[in-house]
Amino acid sequence: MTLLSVSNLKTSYGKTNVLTGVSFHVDEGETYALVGESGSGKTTLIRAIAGLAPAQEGSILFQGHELRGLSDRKMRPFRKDISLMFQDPVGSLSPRLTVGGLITEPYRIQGMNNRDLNSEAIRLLEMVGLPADMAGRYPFQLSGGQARRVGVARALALEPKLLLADEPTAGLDVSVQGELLNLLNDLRDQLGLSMLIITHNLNIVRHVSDRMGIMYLGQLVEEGTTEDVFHHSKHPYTRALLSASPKPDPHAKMDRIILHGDPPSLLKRPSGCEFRSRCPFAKDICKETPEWNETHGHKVRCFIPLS
Amino acid sequence: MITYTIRRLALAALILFVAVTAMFLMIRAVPGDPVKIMLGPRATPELQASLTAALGLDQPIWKQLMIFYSKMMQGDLGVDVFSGRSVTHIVMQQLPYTLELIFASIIWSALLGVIFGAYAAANPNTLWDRMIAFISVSFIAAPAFVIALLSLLVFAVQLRWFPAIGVGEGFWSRVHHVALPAFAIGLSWVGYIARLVRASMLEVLGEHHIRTARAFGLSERRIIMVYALRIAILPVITVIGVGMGFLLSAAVFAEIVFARPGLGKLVIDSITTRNYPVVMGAVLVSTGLFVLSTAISDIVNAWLDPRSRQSL
Amino acid sequence: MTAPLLQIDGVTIDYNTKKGNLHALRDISFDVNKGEIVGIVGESGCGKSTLISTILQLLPQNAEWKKGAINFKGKNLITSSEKEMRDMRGKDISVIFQDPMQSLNPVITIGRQMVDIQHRSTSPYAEKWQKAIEMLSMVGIADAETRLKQHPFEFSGGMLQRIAIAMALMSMPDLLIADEPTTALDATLEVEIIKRLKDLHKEMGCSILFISHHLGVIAELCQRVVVMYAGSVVEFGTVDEIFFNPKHPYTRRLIECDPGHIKERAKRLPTIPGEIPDLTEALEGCIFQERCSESIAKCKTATPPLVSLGQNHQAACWLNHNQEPE
Amino acid sequence: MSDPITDKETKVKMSDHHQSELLKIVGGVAKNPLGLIGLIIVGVFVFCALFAVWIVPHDPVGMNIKDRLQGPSTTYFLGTDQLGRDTFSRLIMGSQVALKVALPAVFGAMFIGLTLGMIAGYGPRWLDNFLSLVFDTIRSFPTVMFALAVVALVGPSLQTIIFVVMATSIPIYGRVARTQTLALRNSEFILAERSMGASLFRILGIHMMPNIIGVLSVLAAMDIPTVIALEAGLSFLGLGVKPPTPSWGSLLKDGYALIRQTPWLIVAGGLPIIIATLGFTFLGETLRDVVDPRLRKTR
Repeated sequence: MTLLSVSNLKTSYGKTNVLTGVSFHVDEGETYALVGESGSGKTTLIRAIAGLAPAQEGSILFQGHELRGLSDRKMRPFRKDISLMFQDPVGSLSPRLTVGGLITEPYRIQGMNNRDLNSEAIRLLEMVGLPADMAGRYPFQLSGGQARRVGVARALALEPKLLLADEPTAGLDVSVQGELLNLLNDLRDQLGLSMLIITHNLNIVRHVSDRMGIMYLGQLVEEGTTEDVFHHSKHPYTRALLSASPKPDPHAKMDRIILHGDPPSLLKRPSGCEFRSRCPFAKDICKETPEWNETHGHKVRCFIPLS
Repeated sequence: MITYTIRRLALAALILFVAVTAMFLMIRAVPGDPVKIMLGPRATPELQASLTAALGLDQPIWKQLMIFYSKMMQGDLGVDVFSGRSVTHIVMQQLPYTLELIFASIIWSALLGVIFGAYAAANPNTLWDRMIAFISVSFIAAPAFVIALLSLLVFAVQLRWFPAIGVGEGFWSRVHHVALPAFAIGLSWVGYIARLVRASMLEVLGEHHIRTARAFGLSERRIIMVYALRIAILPVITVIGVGMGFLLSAAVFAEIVFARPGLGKLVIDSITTRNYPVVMGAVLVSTGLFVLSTAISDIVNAWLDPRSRQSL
Repeated sequence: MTAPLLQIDGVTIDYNTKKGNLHALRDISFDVNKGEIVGIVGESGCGKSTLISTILQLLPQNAEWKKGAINFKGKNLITSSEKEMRDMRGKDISVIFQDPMQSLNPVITIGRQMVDIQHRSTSPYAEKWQKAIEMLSMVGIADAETRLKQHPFEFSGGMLQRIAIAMALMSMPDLLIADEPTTALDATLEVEIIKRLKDLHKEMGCSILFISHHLGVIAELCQRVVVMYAGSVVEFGTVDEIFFNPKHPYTRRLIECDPGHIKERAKRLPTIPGEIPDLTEALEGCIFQERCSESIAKCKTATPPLVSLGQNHQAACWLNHNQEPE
Repeated sequence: MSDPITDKETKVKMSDHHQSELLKIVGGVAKNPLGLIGLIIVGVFVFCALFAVWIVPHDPVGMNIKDRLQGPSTTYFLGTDQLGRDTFSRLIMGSQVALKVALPAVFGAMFIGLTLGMIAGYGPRWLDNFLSLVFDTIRSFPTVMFALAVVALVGPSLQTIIFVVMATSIPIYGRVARTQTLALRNSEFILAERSMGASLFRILGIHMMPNIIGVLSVLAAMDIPTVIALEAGLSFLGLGVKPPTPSWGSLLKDGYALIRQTPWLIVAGGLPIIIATLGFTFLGETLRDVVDPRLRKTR
């Protein structure tokens, strides 16, 4: 059953349009990863879904309810089922509250403080593998890893149906990254959670997501199951991204696609296929705007997809 | 840069317009008939009627405002009820003395403040640095008019090193007369600027681009004087711009204590004689001076720091 | 074998902090030959930046040199005077820093800064301006003439990093130190910068000390690799030895944890449990033993020395000692 | 799932930190020598203001012409003024006026400035522009000039001074509160609260305000001396509290008139102002370091 379905979502700030019609869906219990570099609009997208950023056009259906344009008051009941995890682990914790207070903040906001909040706090700390005496600490006394776990505990306090995670492993060393991803995987299986993760790090996507989409300049350019996209990527940009993360192996063969030039600015978007200016395979036809072409679940927006 | 200057001056004009209108309405909103208050015991009905007409007080408020602004545009700030002389002339006659006092106090205090601040930043946490910090804090704490009174008592009355009254004729005599009041007003400013320069210099010296400059072997002098000062000086310029308002206030006291002519003394005297047009004129000119100085300091800042050009 | 360009021998640096003496670097030893690219791999808190500041002698006031020497072109940098060091900085040794947005003066134009760093050459201003234009086009920045008149905040991260490279290579240094130059950039930009560095290295033949926590980049770019953990060198060897025949548990775990290394989709990702030990407390035994799954009794008591295991490969771990080659 | 090493069950005490936080701050201030001096001076000042009526050796308004213009003696610690009134008693009573003006004016301005500043910083753009214009306009009047104009219109009194001082300091707090709110508005913890559906009041009251009140309270501690000086200044110009209520400013006014006869009135009127302002400034300085260590590096 489809939990979240986003169709033709458009956002713009003043004259710069950031998202130019994004469509995808996340099924129940599925983890969907959105991969894109800085300036691809992925943070704007996830914040639009969480109701923190305005979206001018398109629709965001959550279990059939339209969320786009809802006032804060009407949106509040849905906030129980959708929770957002932020990129900066310490920065997303209100500095003057203790960890115990932070974790039980969702209960207070949703007016569910008739229960014993202390025991809830201990339960949640337990769930993310933090000692109970952590509840008395303030955010500035936490390490990156610990703050990240408090963020997870807070996000899962009301057992949401959909967890939105903005760069969950940003700023973590490789050795600590694994710990957090394992925690997310365990909790997903325990609570039957659906997750939408956005990141620029392709390596972690392969181990966490069921389906994934590649974003470029506010548009999805390729989408499919993670295995499909990794082994048979079709869009030149995806292929460049995949080849761009060097393997820790000195003899790895280097059939790499190097993109020349910088991504065009959102102010003056190229006409037709917006990747045309950097694509090594660009042809005349690319001056037109490519539409989706789909082969059994694997979509790509390119006139001459790579084999 | 040019567009920024124009927009900043337009904002300054808007602020001045709103301030003057507020001032104008405030005077009109006061209960009681200003004319009767002004004339006091000499209020005969005919005198009252002619004065009301002269000041246009019988017109509706917004009409009065129109008249006021149209006259103000031609530099006419109304007429002094008692002496019949134009307010603009009176105020402009006193303005130079106040400006002389303010610039004298800014120059010595900003100079000393920057030197103290830069020295303290150059060798942090040394004995000198802590001493400068202590002195700056105590200077800031000393209110200008108390220092004025005490310095008058000690240096003028007791020791007679400095004249206690007047402005003096000729360059050196004027300097001799302005020295004590300028010292009194500027003193708290030395501490204020010293601390600001030290704090902002230390902060800039800690930034990454300074480390890059050092990694390229630039001389320490060049790094401090060009690479660090260009950024560290920005908050100081803003404070000096805003500071004009504080100095104007302090100048009022210094002019009274040292019996110097100037805007401050003019306002005090015209208040005791209830001479509203002159009060209005003097306050208007000093507000204009303050709004202009904040605008200039923002413009100088924008010229030195290209990033702030987009801020308007 | 000619003498190495840079030889770091037993360098030990402490920081005296409120909580006591922090042993930031302990017995660091490795060398860089002329024209060679040596990589330093280490996660946060391993002492990479302290090492760079020590080489450049730009240590903060609370840093205290304990022992060790750094020989660069036959001169010990630690005992050199500030004047001698300043002569070398930007001429013989230049640096590229991590965050391009922070490492250039925000209120001075790029052109002015590029001319300023040529302060040693006596050629006229116009010539220096021309050299700046040349260098910018060499790193692939179009219409350099107008670009020089702009300020850093008018450039993207990628562009600023290319400018930083141009500035660093302008004086044809003998040693270029690159402190995580691509960490703040996106992957596609990272590979482009790496490729450009490789080409410039071939063209100019300067040695490069490349610091990163990204194993893939090190594997692709460097000839020899130093692995650092919490302030000490745990392994040092050719890139093939390090990646295919790691002789220290930390290096092995580091390679295993790199998601790029894991071919198939893993249900549970490998991790290194625990955290970096507090370097202010007295440290005895091997620094990694708390988190090491293969630690033996001796690890707790004695600090393993950096021992050569042949074929240009050294490691500091007691496990290697009983199979030491004859 | 829980971490084996620290498995001991401890009662999570969501203890109320607030009063312990206050004690911590006072403790922190007392440790610093500057802070200690400040604390003592402010303590004496408040003590005099509160118990002035009881600790005054003579009747501050009681005149005895025969003892006029005496220097300091055992009976009149700081001598007498031209009407033979005891300067020392008038000085003690003067501290009452100073406090009566400073506290309501400063804390009133702080809270109004805080609310307006937060509204400007968090509200829609047009409201921000409007409030900023209001702040800039009020601020554009040089404080004393504005005070003189108002006093000229409504006549001198304690209420006028409090109104004038409060009006001119609201923009100072307003602007600082606005910039702090603007900086925090897009910070991730505020977005996190919004993403959980927190109401506007909860965001401003519980999450935004505690992070701003620290900076503002330091500003207030540093602003009290300026307010005391302003009140004394206005009384010195004869536009402050109406005689005979004793104020430090009126002491100086008499002193100025008799500067050639006796220096004691100026010394007696001037020194308490300087000492009181030193005390508050030292207190404000160390309060800044204790409340917000981040600010320390910019000291």
